[in-house]
Amino acid sequence: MVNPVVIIAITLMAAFSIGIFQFFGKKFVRGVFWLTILFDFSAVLSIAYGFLTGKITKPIMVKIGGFPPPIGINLSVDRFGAYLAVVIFFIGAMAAYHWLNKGIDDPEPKALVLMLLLLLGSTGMIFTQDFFNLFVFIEITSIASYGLVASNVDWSSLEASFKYIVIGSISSTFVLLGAVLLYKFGGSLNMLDISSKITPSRYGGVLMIIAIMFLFGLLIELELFPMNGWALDIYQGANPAVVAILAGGIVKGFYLVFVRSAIYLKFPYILKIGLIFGLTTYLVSQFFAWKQKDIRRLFGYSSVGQLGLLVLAAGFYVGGGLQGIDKTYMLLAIVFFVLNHSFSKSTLFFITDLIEEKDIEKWKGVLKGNKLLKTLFSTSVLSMAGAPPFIGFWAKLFFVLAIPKQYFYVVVLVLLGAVAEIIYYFNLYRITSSDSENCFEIKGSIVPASMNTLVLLGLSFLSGYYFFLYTRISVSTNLLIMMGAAIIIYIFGFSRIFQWVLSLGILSYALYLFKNININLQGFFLLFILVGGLILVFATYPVSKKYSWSFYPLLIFSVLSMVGIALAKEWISLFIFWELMSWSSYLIINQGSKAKKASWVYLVMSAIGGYAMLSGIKLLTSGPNLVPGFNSTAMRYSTLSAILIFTAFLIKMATAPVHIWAREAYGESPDGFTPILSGILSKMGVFGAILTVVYLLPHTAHSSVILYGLALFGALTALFMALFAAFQENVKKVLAYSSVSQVGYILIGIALASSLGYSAALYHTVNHLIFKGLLFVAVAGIIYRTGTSYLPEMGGLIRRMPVTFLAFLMGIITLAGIPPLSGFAGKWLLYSALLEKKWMFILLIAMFASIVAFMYCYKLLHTIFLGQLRDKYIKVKEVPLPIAIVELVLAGLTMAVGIKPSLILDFSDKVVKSLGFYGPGYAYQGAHRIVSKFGYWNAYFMAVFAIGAFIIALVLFFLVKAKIRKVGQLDIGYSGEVPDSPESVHFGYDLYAHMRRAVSPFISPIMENSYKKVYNGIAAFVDYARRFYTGDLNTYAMWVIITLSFIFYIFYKGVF
Amino acid sequence: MWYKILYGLLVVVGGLAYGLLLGGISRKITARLHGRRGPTVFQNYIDLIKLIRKKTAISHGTMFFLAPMFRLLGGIGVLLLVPIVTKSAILSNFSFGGDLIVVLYFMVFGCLGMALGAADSGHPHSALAPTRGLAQMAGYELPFLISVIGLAIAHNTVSLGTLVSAQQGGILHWNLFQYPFLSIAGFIAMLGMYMAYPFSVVMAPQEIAVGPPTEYSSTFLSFMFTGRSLFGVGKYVLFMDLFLGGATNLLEAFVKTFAIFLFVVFITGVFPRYRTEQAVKFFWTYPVVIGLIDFIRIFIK
Amino acid sequence: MKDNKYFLDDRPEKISYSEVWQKFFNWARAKSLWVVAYGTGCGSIEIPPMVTSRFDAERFGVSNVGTPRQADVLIISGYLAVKTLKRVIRVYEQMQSPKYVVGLGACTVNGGMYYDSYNTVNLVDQYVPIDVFVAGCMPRPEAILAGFAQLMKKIKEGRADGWKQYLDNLDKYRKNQEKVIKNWKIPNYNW
Amino acid sequence: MEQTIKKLENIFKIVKKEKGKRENLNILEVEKDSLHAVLSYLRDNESFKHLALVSCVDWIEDNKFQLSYILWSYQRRVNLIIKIFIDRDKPEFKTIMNLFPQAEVYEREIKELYGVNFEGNPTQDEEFVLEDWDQIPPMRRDFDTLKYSNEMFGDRDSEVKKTNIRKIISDYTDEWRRK
Amino acid sequence: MIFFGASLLLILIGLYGALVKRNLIKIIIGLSIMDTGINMLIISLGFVKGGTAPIISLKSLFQKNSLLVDVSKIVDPLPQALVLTAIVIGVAVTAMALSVVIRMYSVKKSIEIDDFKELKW
Repeated sequence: MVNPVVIIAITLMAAFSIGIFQFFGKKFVRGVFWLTILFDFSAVLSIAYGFLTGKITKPIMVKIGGFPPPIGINLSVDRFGAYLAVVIFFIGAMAAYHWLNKGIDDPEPKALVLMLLLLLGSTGMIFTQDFFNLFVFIEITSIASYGLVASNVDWSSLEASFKYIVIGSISSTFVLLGAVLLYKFGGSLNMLDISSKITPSRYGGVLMIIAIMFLFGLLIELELFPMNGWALDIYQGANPAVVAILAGGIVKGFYLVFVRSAIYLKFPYILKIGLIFGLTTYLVSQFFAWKQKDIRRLFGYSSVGQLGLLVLAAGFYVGGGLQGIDKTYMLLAIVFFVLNHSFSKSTLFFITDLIEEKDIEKWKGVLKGNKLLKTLFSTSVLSMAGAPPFIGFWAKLFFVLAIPKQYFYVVVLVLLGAVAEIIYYFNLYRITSSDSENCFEIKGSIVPASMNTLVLLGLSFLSGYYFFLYTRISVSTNLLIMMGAAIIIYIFGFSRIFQWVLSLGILSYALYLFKNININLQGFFLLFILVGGLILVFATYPVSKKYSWSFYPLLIFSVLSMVGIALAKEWISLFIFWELMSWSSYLIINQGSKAKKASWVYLVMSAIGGYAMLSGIKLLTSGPNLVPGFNSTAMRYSTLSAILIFTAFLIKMATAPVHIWAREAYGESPDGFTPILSGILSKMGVFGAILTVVYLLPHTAHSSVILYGLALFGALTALFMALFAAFQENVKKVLAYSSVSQVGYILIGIALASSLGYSAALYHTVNHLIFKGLLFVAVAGIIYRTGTSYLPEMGGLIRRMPVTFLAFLMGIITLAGIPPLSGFAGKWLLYSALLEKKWMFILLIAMFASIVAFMYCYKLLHTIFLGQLRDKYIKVKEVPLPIAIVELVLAGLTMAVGIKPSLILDFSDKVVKSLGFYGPGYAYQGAHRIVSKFGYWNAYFMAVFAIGAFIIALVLFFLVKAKIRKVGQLDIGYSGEVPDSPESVHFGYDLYAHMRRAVSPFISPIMENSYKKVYNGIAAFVDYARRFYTGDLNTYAMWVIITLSFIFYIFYKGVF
Repeated sequence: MWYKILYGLLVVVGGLAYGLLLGGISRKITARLHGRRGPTVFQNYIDLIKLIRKKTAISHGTMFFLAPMFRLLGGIGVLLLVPIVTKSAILSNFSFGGDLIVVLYFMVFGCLGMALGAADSGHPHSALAPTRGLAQMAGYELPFLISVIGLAIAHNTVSLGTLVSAQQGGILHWNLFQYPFLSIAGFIAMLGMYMAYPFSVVMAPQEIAVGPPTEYSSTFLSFMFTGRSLFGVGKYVLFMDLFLGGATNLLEAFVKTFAIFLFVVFITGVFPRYRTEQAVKFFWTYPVVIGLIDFIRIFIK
Repeated sequence: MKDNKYFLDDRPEKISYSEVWQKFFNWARAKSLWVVAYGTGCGSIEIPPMVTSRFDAERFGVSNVGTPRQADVLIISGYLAVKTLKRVIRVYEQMQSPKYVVGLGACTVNGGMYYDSYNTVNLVDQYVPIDVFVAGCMPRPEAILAGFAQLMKKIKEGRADGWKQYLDNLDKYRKNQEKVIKNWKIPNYNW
Repeated sequence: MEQTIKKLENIFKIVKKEKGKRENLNILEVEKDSLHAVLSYLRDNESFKHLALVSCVDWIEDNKFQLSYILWSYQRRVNLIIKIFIDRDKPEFKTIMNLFPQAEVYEREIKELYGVNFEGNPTQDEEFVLEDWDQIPPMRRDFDTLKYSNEMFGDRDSEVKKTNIRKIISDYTDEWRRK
Repeated sequence: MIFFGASLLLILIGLYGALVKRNLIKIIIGLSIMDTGINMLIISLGFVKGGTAPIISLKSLFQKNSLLVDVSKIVDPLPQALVLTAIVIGVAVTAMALSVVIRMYSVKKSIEIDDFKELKW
């Protein structure tokens, strides 16, 4: 352990002796510099290690000059100071390394001096216990940063520097004023001393003014909203290495000083400051960043927003009246926020320097080539945007959980800001991951960014560990281990077949682990996910070659997170895995070559859903119980919370008003993933919806109205999506709408909340997996062979792919619900359930929707398989073997279930009983005869009847048939003309043009357009409001004074 | 069970004879409406015999080959799943409790099969016709479903047998008089179901050749012909069961189905053709509004 | 058509013709004639009146179909250019046996008033077997009906076997056809 | 109309003026080199925006082909025929597609039936109405259709005596020309 | 009290200069004035009317009846120590600002704020 004074002294000495050392040459100077940094870092690390392991328990107090504290200046290193110093020195070292290896603008020794001074100043600022000394260190830091900011080759850094100087001077004026006035009126400069003399009752009058002045000086440095124009200019104009250390380290020092001063001064209105300035800063900068074109300024907005959030958190931590576990959560939230921001943001700034491109649009395709860079960038962006399992996610979660319930609006606003953050961050990600001809070369060393990311990853695991430790949520260790295994798959990126086999292995192992699970709701879905996942992942191999090496790890990750959802016992853990699923599926969808925009919409909708769920969960918490289980309800809020939680599930199911993401995301996602997206992932919405209806809705006041509304939504979804599907020209988009439409039926079943309804919903869930998995897998194979998903380009493939056609036909028959196969039983159950409740209008719409569905069923069969075969497909082969196997397995399943529905219904019965209903509302007779109140349905008889009648017809035909000649493809009665090419006689484009004339008002994308209008409206507004930052120094300074006056006004008059 | 199958075959044969005869009568009546003499009422029999005894036939592929069988299967299915004479062990066929939904879906079976076969022939007209048919189906099914669901809720059953027995006891107990508006909607929908004028845009002779079976010939065509006749009879019986109180003996069944048949023929004989979207719009406005009157009455009750 | 991926290239087999109820079936064939009218020339305008109220061919079981696949009778209505002949041959070959051809007007008999035209085929029965000629320029619908009556008579008696002759003497017909149609672009055997 | 013709006369050399059989029909013969200029003038300055037809006449006796360009003015409701003569042994002329794009089809027809080659017309060698024609162009008067018909399509042994109608017509026209 | 008021006045004048002036040099002058004001304020905080310097001189040690200086008459020495630091820092900031302005002038040949509004929005 090293005396903290030594750190400061040695750094100071080294800094000023560099001027002499430069005569020995550049290398020598660098050596001295690195030695100093190394020494400092190891020193603070040893102290921090001492705190971490518990060897040091009390803050280290150092007297200077032998005077005892109230009289002499002293330093105090506490836990957080030490940690922060480690972070600052680490990032400082990384920034210095980055800068020195940049190669083009080698910093002169002066810059190294300034760098050392900067680190020294900020360390001193953290350590000092004296208000005036604090001012001195602040000034050292500021002057060093003025110089460093000005040191960029770009002349605009001078402008930034000058703005910084002026605002910084004003700020330090206030700090100094506060400090000396404190001395005058408080009688001491020592923090502890003053703290002991101040009681909150003394506030009012002079002390209030002084405290406000002092804290206000620090607030300016913390870049809060109306007075942060200069900070954004620095982010934009200065050298990224300097910005990285400023944003990643120094500002955090100011933050610590601010929080500490507020505590010592016992300032009573710190929460109000947080709520007014912190929250405003957070929201405003998250929205202002939407239309930002300069990437560094965009990150600047993000940094400013994070600082606002931190100030808000500090407000809650210091003045929010938190006690016990809440306080611990908030502290952890703050620590995680700080760490997340420091490491992610500095990485991002390093990367901006490596690419050297400022305009966002020019970042197009940056990440295409470089695997490492892509990993670093994605990790940082994901962590910044709060994606699990990165540290930002846990910070946000702790934060939301810790906020007292009466501040629910804060939760809503913060989550709103988080959505806004996702919007612009992933707009950026969309641009960077899209295809482009641009060629980029990395200028500089990638080591600092990698080191940062490594630390970030380690911290992410640590923070996740802490989360589970503190919340006492139990998570299946097996599951986590298997998720870890996904990383191993990631490493095997060079061999696709290895990845495939490993993925299958993991899924089979999971199935083996959970083989004895109870068949209740969770167990049912668990088996559903694993069996379905295994079958569908089996089919992915041939098509996976088109996609990135991270396809399989993410696939396994998303499937396993679905398992996590099914295994969840509390709402919070459900939320965690829900987010994991959303993010990993987003990353997979994003791999589709045209899916960039689509996946962005999907992510934003998912985020809205996820955060709605989180705020709903927040409402469910009561008192000390911050992790509500499924059974816990806080009666007062339960209607709202049920609706909020339901929003998430509805969005995932893509029902009527929130369906806008579905078409593009399904249509453009990787072909191997679409079956899983449609067959399993959207069923997680079903799972959640059942949970909500069973556990939450019974406690609400208007449950029957809500349920009827849900059923209506479901029915309208089923109808309109079926109608939309008929007018799509892309096979996957047809199936996308079809999926959504089918999920609408399931929603009706859930909303019925009767045993028959649940049976129908569960049956249809499995059935939908069977036939939609079959259809999507077959389509994946077809696209793989033909290379197109555009329907008018296909046709006649029955001649080349008979097996696929057979399977596809069975899938379509099941989809349409035509008797002998398994589709009909689901329809029958659903209609019986509706009849039982006498929901006539829902029944009418649902049945009508199934009629409308025939339109797209025929369209799919015809345009893909029938009609004329094109010349270019004359040599097309049958789909690859894995896909063919999966097709046949699923086709066999639909046939088996069609004859014997009890294969599924046995399971769903158990689920319905475990949900607390007396029985399924129907009875069996001999495993294939279902009897309900209204009649019965004998699947076996129907199958025998249909097959028998078919055989009779066939026999009859062969008895009387004429001499049959199979003619050629183009040999059609064509008015005596000889068709010249298959294309000229193939009818495949816009099959329902005539229908469009009848239904055109209904099929215009009203919802999509209105969402787009809202988005564009907000974007245009924030784009205009951004002009608040005029770039004029006087205006910036003026806003500082105006804000000060505002603060004085509201606090003095007690308006707020 | 075996005797049921035997009688089932007999019903199919009888239904075919009746269906062909009705077709012939329809041609005769239409001719008379046009001021012509028209063919004999047995013309359809002759046509069928000729088609069966054609010497050659062509095939375009597997689906093309199987489609007539599906069509026939659909016809047989519909005919055998609706009870012709209720409470008769033989002539209630294979109907069972819950058959209404099954029949609704089985009706699609034959159409879908034919559509697939037509599409497989590779003739653009054949492919075009089913899209018109499906669009029109989306039109007429709405009023039809309104009437069917209305009746099912009103009588609390999805069994045709129960529906029929609920209408026994006098002519005023028929759904035609109990729920007149539902019946009107249902019968208008039936016109669309027959795909004859004014809703004949599917076949649309002289416009898209002869619609789906453009490429079909000889034996294949004879099967389609048979299936269509059976299908027609099945639908007449279905509507008889739904609205006209079913039948207690065979004679009554003949009379009632013939009455429905005459209704259809007299409408189709005099109207020109709707375009697809006109037909759809028509179905979605007048019959729906009419049907909803009774539907809401049942809903409130 | 040598390189043939769209069309069948097998020569159709000859059909042996023996039935148990020969007469009955011939009667049925005669009573149910489905006509595809190929409007080659001015005669096509005479066919619509044939099925309207005044003449009403349907009372004899004669009715129109829109596709050669289902048709029994092909009406060649009027003069036949070489270009049209190709189409007629194709339509004829796409019809299913038994099939009959009725030639309307003088032009089908010997070229009529276009006997010396450079593009009107003079003797249609060299190229497709014609069962009944209806003379006239143009024949009135009554005449056409009379022609149909003649055709029915022939069918009933089993004498309308043009389709069989066509199959039996396919080479001869083909030779005649290829003489006129110099560049034989239509598929060889396509019914 | 007279004014127009006068104006034309001032600018171009009019070989011959004729009055048509109708009131609103005028026929002008111009030199073949000035045809494009004449047509362009008429189109742009005299409202003859519409090219109704391009036709050809075989004057076998004079060893000439006559090309007639029939124009129509929507405003004045008059027809104007501009005709030129080209050498029958060397049946070549320039296309007027640059003035009237629709002339493409007319010229294609003339090429097929008379064998006049229009330089600059990209589609003139495609088949127009005849398929696989291997004789001399059939509308040339030196083409004997009866002979061709007899050779090609044969003849039924019948009582009808075939006469060469073409011969009769040409005799008649000769007589008419002589008058 | 006069010192107090005067120093506050100086701070406000300096602030006014920094807020309103469009010339970079004038802004720096404003900042300097502000510094001076604060320095005066610091001094004035320790001022005691009629007090003496907080120096215990050697001579006073030998005087019998006043071994120690009258403590209530001593001016507070701490603000004086502070002000020295503050002055140094103020000078450093001014120097830094001026050097930046020199560089800015060499780039754009102007020291008007209106020419330095590139970074915005």
